Amino acid sequence: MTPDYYLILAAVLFTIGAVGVLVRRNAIVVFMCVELMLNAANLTLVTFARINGSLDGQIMAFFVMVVAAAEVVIGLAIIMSIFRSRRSASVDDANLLKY
Amino acid sequence: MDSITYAPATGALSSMWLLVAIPALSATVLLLLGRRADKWGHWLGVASVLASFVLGVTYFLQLRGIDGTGNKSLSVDLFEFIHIGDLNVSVGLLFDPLTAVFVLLITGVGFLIHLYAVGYMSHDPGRRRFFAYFNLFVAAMLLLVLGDNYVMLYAGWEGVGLASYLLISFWSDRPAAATAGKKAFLINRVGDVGFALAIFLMFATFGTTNYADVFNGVLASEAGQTVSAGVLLAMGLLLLLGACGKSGQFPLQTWLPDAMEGPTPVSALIHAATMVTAGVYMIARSQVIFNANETAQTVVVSIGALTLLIGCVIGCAKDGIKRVLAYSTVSQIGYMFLAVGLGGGAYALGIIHLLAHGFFKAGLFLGAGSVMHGMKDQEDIRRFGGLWKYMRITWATFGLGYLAIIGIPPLSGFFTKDPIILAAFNREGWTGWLFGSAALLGAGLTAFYMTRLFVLTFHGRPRWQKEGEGGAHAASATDAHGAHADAHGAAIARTEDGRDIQHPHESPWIMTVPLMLLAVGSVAAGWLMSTSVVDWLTPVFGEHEEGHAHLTHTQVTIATVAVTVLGVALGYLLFRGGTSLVEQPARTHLVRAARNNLYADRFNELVFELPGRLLTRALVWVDNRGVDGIVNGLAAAFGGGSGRLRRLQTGYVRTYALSILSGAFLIVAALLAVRLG
Amino acid sequence: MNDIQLPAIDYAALLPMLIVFGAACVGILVEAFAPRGWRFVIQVSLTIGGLVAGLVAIIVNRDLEITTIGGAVTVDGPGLFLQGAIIILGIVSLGLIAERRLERGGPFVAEAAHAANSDGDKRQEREPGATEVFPLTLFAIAGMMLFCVSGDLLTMFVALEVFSLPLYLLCGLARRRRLISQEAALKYFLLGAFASAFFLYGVALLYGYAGTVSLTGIREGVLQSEQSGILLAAGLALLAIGLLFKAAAVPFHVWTPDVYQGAPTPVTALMAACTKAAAFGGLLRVFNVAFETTAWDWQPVLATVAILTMVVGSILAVAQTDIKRLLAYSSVANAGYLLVGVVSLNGAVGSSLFYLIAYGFSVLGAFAMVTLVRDSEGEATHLSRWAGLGKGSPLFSALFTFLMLGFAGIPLTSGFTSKFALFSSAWDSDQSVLVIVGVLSSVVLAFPYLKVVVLLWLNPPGEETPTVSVPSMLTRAVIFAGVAVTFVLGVAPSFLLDIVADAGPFLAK
Amino acid sequence: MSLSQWVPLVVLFTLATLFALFSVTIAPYIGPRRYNKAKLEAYECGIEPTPTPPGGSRFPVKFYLTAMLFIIFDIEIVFLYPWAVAFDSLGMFGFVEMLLFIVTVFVAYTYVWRRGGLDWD
Repeated sequence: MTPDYYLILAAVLFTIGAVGVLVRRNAIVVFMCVELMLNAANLTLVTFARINGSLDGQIMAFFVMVVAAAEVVIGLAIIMSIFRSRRSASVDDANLLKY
Repeated sequence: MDSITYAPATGALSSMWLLVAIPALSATVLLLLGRRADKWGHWLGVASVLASFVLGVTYFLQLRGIDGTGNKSLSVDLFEFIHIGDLNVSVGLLFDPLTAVFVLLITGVGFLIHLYAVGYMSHDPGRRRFFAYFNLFVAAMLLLVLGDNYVMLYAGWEGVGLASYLLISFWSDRPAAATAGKKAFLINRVGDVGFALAIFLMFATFGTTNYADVFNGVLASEAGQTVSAGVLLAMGLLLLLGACGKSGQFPLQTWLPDAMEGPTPVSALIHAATMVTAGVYMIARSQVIFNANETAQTVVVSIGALTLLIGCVIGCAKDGIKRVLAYSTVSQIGYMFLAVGLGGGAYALGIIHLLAHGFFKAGLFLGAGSVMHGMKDQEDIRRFGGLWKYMRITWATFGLGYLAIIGIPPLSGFFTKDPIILAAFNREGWTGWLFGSAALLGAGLTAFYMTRLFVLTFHGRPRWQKEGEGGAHAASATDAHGAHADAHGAAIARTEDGRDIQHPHESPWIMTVPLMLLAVGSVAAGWLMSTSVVDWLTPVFGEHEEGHAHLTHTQVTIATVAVTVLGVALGYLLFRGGTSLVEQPARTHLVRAARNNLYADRFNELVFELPGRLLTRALVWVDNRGVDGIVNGLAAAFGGGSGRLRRLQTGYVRTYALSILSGAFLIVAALLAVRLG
Repeated sequence: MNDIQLPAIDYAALLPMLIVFGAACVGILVEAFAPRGWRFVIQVSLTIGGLVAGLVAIIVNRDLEITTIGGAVTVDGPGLFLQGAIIILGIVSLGLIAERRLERGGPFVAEAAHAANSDGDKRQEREPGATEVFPLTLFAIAGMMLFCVSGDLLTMFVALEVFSLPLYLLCGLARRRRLISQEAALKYFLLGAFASAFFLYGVALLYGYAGTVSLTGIREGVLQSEQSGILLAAGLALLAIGLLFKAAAVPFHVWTPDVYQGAPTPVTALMAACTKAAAFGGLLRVFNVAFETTAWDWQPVLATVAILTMVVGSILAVAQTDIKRLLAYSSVANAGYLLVGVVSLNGAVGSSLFYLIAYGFSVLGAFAMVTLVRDSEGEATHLSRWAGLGKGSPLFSALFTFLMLGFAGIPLTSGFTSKFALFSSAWDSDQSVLVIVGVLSSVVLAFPYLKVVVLLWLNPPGEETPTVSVPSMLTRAVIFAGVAVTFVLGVAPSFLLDIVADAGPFLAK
Repeated sequence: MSLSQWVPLVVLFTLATLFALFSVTIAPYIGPRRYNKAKLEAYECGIEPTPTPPGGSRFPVKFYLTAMLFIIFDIEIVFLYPWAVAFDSLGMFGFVEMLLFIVTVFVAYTYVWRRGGLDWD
């Protein structure tokens, strides 16, 4: 099995994530889609590490995971605080700032 | 022409930065001290300009002391302003004969007008602020003429624009003043774009913005064809765009008449004598660039000729005393553009006309201010008449200015305008006839509308007395008045009933003394200028070469004087009996009483006025709708486009994400296309 | 397994960042252990002390040019300059963050998680605000510093997140108008995370292309790689998107107006000055070091983005009715001008750096003045409320007018010198089209600034004109710094231009 | 890697963007806006999540806080694995660096501990 398929899978995941950000309304789900995109990037990194025969890509994946986790925590905190104020986690309801 | 070098300044001249620093310092002090300086601030303002004037005279004398062969262009490098990569702009000043005459004009006339303003603004609560801006203007204007590179010129350029904007909207509670200020600023910015691009182009072509290096580059390229003619043309036209914006030339002229909403000393100093001539200065200073490209010169001449005619014709149609003078300024600057566009010896002619104009136009504006001061800020010449009995000094000085501007010998306008007309006629080819005729026609029109202005204001039946015909007049007078009276807040109450205007009075000495001095200047300067100043300017513009001649000097002089006299006669005949007010008298016996005049009027109307009026109306329409329309339309387009685009910012995160994703998609696609295509 | 080569670490080169990170960690310990009443004083002195120490370390390092920790960090002239710029601008904006006189307890709230207008929220209304903002600011600043000297894309990504995450939080901590503050935080966070995912995917593709993520490695990889050019193009594009998002370039600017308006004004100021410097530091480094050799490919694309940014930013600024939104769009337009510098590559690095400093100080001054106009609801940012302020508060209005004139690029202000320097070096690098568009758009952009000036001086005051509050020395110092630098750089910019010129090009070895 | 393999990807990306563009633009116009409880639930599976506390449908915020703290401290461990694997070759240098790393994590931990993040009540 060639590693290329992993690359294609990653690209598909990335696209699904990007589209998900656009079409979902729940902030948590939107955020999960972003995580999907990050993980697609991770998969790409690891695959290229395999193709290139170097470890760098895998180490990078570690860093990305940690950063992503930190992002999750920050994101959850923000979403939670906005949910407590508005009783809604829909991104479409956060619409006071415009024009 | 040989290459251009500037000698380092020595002696007193090495301190020429003081010229700019003194008024700038005074402006800072006045602004920073705030109300604490209210009592004496105006005298500080006057003193700083006087100090600059004295310095200017000192420098002038030093420059004169250099004998014939010595380098009369002295520069001093103060400090490095911007140095990045190849770009090196220093704060450097240049004092050469051209600068010298400008410095004397700015500080001399500026001093007189400052003095006048002490009286004129005496009732205004914002007098200190006014003087601060006024000093700021003088500093910026001096920087403009003293700079030894285009960036300095640009800095002064923007500075005078800013001061002009502040001063036009000085009485900011008047909507008209605020609008006029905004308009002036915006139209000037349009011109500034041209100027800025010209500077970038210069830098890209010659790697410098110093006058000497740029000019030498142009000269070298003429010899070696290193710089394409297109680049030089673009440079010239971009500079010209800037000059047109600042000097109120076609098609950017509309802001200048509106700028009269500012206090009269401002109109006199900034919008007549000095700032609006900055465009002429720039073109004269950049003569090397314009000389190198004939097309650019032709464009300058055409714009000058066109503008001078537009200004004259519209001037005939306006009734506000300052409006007429404003259009006459537009038209006179047209003459100057015409002159500097002609090139060669005509540069000096443009400059001397500029100087003469500085004197008589400042005098005329101050005279107009004096009239308005005595007439409780009435501005409509149809409501004046017979004022000569009440304000003799104003009448006499205004009269001298009037004779000077229309070019009656031996006053200054004759000596300066006449050679320009001659030079225009003697341009090569058929264009010489065209531009010459335009200039000649302009002279006639100038005589006509200035006569109208003068006669209506000072002679004939007084039309400001109410004589019981009542309400309508008083009300409309108050209306016209109300918009202009805020400066003299106290005056409003007294003129509410329109009665007080029955006693016009002469202005105080502090206003009349400058008037008299300026009148002396208008009378005496002409002859002086046409000889010695032209010689004085020779080191800058080179020797005047006699070109080929369509007409001789005598022929042109006779033609000019004839046309002028014709204009005066026509104006006098038409308007000696006054003019109708907008509000036609309702009572029939008044109509009957006027009948004798009426036939004459109708005849005049058919034969002389109607075609003229149609043309005038058309031009006024173009002026208001055309250019203004484009400016306003552009503004509206930006505003509307902005308002509509704004709606794209829906506030929905998902729309934003869509924008980002689409942008991402486009960028990826574009890069792939570039990479693979 | 072979022995692992331990990377050489030049601690001197890292010292500025270590100091700031260290101060931030100490700040957290202070939060944990110091008594409540003391925290504010300790935090402010610790933060300022840390930043000043960092600045001193940078000045000591000024001639350093080194790549260290196995290529992760490249300390060079422009990098050090950017670090210094970020620290200085950070110190100045700290004056706004620490201001406690304008609003009882400061502009931040103790516990932002309380629902707006709930009982808990009312209780904390009069309490002093969270002092966690200081370590958060320090982390953000340290992240920005690292971002500017990253030698590889992974470090850059980590630094990007390190400075973004605290900013997301800071955005949501406003004491007043909590709902829009939280909304700003949510929008900034979701879109920021979205953009950083693009960035990361770009990094991954470039890794696949060049086999390394170090900037110099990619530069060499461009010449040698056997991989498909698609990987390079797509990777470069996605990478650029992440950077352009932070720089607020059209069409990635969409978050800017909302977040600038919703965030507490001190944070907006921090973002407008420091984040902009960091984002452009990153952009300049990436394009000058890694992709200089492929400039022909990306220059037209980036030039288009620059044109779009200048045009859209300036046109949209015209119709704004809120001063913070207006400044946001002006910041978008200014991003466009800076992009002109990026497109011009090495020729314009120096003038871009200068522009960042000049713009940073002006914008800090402007936002500092925005915090002063208040009514009972907090800051009154709607422009209609500013009408006629010149009557009652001439000094305020005069200073604000000066800053507006600076933004409009009138000579004798830094707005003129910086634009002039930037545009002339861009013109020199044959980007004349961009310069023309830039000059034209700056004319359009003069309208909104002028509108504000007219509003201040010429319009009659409204029914309830807000008052201009008297701030403490901190905000005064910020305003003074903003106005003074705007003036000094407008009159005598050469000293800074010399420094910028000495910084030289980015280290590309 | 050959170029042809990427073509489907580009096509997919195009289609996906077009689809997203289409659905986002069109949805407000044709889509009905009937929110129901299930739609607004966090995981949108269509069925109600099982145990909801009586009197309200939300978990106490403490659960979220604990979850967040767990995530952040848990994930730091990821750095310990490669260190442990290469411990021998890294030697003292690696040990010191890792100590420093743990100290920074510990700083965060003290903050959480002192500010009551670990207390349930």
